[in-house]
Amino acid sequence: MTAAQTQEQIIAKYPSLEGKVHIASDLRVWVDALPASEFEDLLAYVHDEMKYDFFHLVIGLDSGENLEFVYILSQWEAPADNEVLLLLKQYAPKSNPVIKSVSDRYANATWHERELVDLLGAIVEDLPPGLSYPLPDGWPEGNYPLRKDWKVEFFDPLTLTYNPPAPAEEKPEEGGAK
Amino acid sequence: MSKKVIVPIGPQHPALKEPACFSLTLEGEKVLSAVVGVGYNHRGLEKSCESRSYIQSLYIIERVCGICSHSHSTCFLQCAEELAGVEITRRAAYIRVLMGELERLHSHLLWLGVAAHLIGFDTLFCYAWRDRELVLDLLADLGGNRVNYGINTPGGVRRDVTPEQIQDILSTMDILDKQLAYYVELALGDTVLAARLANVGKLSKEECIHFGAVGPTARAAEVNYDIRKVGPTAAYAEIPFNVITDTHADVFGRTVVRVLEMVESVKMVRYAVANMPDGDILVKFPRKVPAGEVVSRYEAPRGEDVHYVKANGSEHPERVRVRAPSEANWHGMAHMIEGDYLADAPLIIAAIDPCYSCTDRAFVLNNNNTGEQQVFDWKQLRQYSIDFYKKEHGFDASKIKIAEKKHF
Amino acid sequence: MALSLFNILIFPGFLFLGVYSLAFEYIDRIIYARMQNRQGPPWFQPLADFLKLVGKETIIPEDADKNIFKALPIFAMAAVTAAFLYVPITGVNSLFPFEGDLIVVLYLLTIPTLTFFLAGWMSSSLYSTIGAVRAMTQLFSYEVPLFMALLAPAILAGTWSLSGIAAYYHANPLWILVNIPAFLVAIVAIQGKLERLPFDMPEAETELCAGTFTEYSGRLLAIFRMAIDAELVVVAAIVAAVFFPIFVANAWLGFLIFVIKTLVVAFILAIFRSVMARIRIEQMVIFCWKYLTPVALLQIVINIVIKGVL
Amino acid sequence: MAYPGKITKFAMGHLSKAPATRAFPLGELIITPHFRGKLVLKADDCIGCGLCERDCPAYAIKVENRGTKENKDFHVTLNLAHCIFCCQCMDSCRKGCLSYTPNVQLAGFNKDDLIVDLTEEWKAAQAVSAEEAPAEEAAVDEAKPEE
Repeated sequence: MTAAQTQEQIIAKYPSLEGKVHIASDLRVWVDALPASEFEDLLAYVHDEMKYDFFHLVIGLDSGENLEFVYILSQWEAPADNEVLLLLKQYAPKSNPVIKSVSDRYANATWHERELVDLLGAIVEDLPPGLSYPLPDGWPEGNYPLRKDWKVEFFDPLTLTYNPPAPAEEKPEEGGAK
Repeated sequence: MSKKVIVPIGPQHPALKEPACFSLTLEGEKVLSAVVGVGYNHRGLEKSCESRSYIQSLYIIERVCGICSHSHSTCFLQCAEELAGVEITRRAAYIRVLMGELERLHSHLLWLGVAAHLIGFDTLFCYAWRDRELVLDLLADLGGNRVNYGINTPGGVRRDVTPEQIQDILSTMDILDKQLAYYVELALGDTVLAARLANVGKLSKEECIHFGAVGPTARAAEVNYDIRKVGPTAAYAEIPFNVITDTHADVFGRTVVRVLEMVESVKMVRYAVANMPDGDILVKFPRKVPAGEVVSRYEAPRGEDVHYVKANGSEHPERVRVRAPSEANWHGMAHMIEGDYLADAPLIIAAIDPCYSCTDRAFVLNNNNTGEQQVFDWKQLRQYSIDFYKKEHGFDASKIKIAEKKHF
Repeated sequence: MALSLFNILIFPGFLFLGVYSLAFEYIDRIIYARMQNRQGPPWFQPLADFLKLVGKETIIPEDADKNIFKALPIFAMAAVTAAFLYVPITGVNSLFPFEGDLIVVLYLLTIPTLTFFLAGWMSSSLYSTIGAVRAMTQLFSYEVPLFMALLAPAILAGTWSLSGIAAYYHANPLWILVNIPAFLVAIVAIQGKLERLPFDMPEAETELCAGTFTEYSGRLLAIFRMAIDAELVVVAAIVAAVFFPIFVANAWLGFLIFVIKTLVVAFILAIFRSVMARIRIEQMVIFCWKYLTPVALLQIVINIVIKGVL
Repeated sequence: MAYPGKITKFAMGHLSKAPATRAFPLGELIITPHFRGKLVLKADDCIGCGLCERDCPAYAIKVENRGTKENKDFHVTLNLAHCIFCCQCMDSCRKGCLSYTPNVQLAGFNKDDLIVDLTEEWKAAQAVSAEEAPAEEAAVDEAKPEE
């Protein structure tokens, strides 16, 4: 399936997505961020009907108000060259970042979703039980390193506590791991 | 009598030189179930990229993995260059492919050695690593370092290939050709090796799809999937090569795939050297990259490498996500180990050519609950050993003089 | 009396065995290294390793029985040293030959394996326990072919004494050609006895850390290592005495021939070790019972028939 | 044909060959001339722009002005413990005053030894070469600062 066909097929099924499906560089189809409820529908269609059955990964993003999740999918029975990647997005508000696990459709999604839980504080429903990944045991609750407001220099690795300065104080300029 | 024992392999174990924990439930020598625990060594690469410029991030990304450093840096740069709308010159693309294939050679030779060592075949291990040195010497000469070559830069490559280096490459390839022919013969023809490798760590084609396996692991199960073909980047579209697949779907198949892939890589290196176009190696790359997001893929020696870069128009990337090939192959690990023997577990783990540094990339942590670290420096260490010998053996070692190292 | 004491303690007893086993380890390691195109250790490396281990702190696990834990390496070393006294060195005769010493030697050589098992079991650590069980499983598979491979020449010689066997084949050197299958079986089984590749499952380092010796350290481990080296010498000496019937009356020349013969055995063992991958324990059991034992049995049958015909 | 111990002949052949490894501290250390080792600075050309510091991914190189605003005295210090030998600073430097040497044996017993002042090092090297070099070259070196 070429990128154009993929775009057509998605828009044909979901007319409301008109203008939200972009083709970038011939081999990538991006779909703009959708709320969790719409996303579930689209994913089911894409997986079951369009046979986008190979899951590459899910990327968590902090986009200010919301957390965004980018799902990279492709077709297993793709032509031997020039494979199209379909990139779906969903978002959830930071105040209640609940998404549904896709591990029922894509078995290899579990670890990537655990990473979302640990690093971004997403709440993934129906995630199969297992070890936490990738942060260590005893990691303090409420510390999500990949969120933009979490700064590494305020974290004390010896006591495992996060000590942000009082809001009035000026933030230190220097950043990054030393 | 069926007494079950849980054997931990890792985080510290002689078979795994890197931290990961596999809890194997054994019945006799058979593995009933396996729990894979990774994430022991987080380095915060993705987070630290966010506070660094693209040039700085490149070197961070290059150090995601020591073995496939070129793959990671190339993949990251493909993202950055697509975002900035920069197209690299053909010569630069060829040099990237040349480095990529040399890297594949050294990675696969490394794997062959490690796998041989894990089944106690140290002789093969020594030969494979000896031949790997030849490739590393080439890489050091071309790039400037043995593993993190640092040849990539935004907009092209940093070093050109000189005619003398081409001569070196060709003569090394001649030696490797001979050695590889021997390894092919050995891998296919040694019964003891075959007895250890065959029917171990089975992962069928359907399971490969189910668990999302990539690279030689998948290709060993007849999955014709190679990013160099399905989504060619750099100069891969111009260079002819065959995708190697195998029908065994076990560790033996993975060995065969890797060994034959090396033969293929040698051909590709020869082709790249012979057909290298003239021209510049570098185009100008802006410091500030326009906003946008890009996903890029590259066939690392271990499989498909996916990078995602989101730019916000500033000097720093907004978000970088690295999906290293090992991370994709971990999912099927527990399934592969279950039902096999304990003796095979390290081999199965090694057969995906796992890279723990690729898998663990998220955060710097010094998990020391006491809050006190005792790191001995040289003098304290010496004092400690002198005290120890005095106490235990009544032997005063403090009189022994130690030659001080001369500094350059 | 004084001479006996000298024989037991210095030559060819304890001290010589120690020095010679270190030299043997060096030879084994250097051949192994050179086959792998490596530099290999310097000549003093085995001694340096031994001294280093002796100087290290000895750690005993809390759950282990301290006395047995400490005694086991000494048992192993003692058994091997005792076995060495019945092996011919300078000539046809060993130090204290008697009818039936072959059986005694073989049983004395089983003791180290038993101590390995006990050492692993007593350490009460997971890896040691698995290694111990593997050592035991392995014992049951190689011991039978090894015994039969050594008993077959004895049947032909009509004596159960190592010195007697040596003397017989010295007198009738051509009969040794009959024993070639037994020699091959013995060489393979010895690899199992010495826990060397391809049969080093009890201490397969990439699976079980150090297997039975995981919890051993310091001077206890040093003695164990020494016992293993000495076992290599003793086994090589037995093979040399039984299968290489070249002896001379002159003691010094005899000793030289002994050294050459054992070095040949060491060379063969080192090659064997270099070219094989470690096989799995169940593969080893199958191999030993399916191939080695029948060959050894066949050898015994052949020898009995020949003996009857003679 | 498949049989066990297939490597035997090949391995036996190596008994007569010279080993591929070397006993490290003895013998020669062979390093390709393109190998990126410790950095050296040509301090005269340095204008203290700080581009190297800006692009260093490991924050290993530091440029500081120890003189006054009018009479500038730039010192470039390199923390060898942080340096990852990527030599990006070399590429970033507009004046081309940084270069690498094949010197890779940099380990020491003391952490403080690892922080080196490249400017001082260059000056010391200049002083040594001025002593050793014939008078002509020394004259050329002395002529430079006056320009």
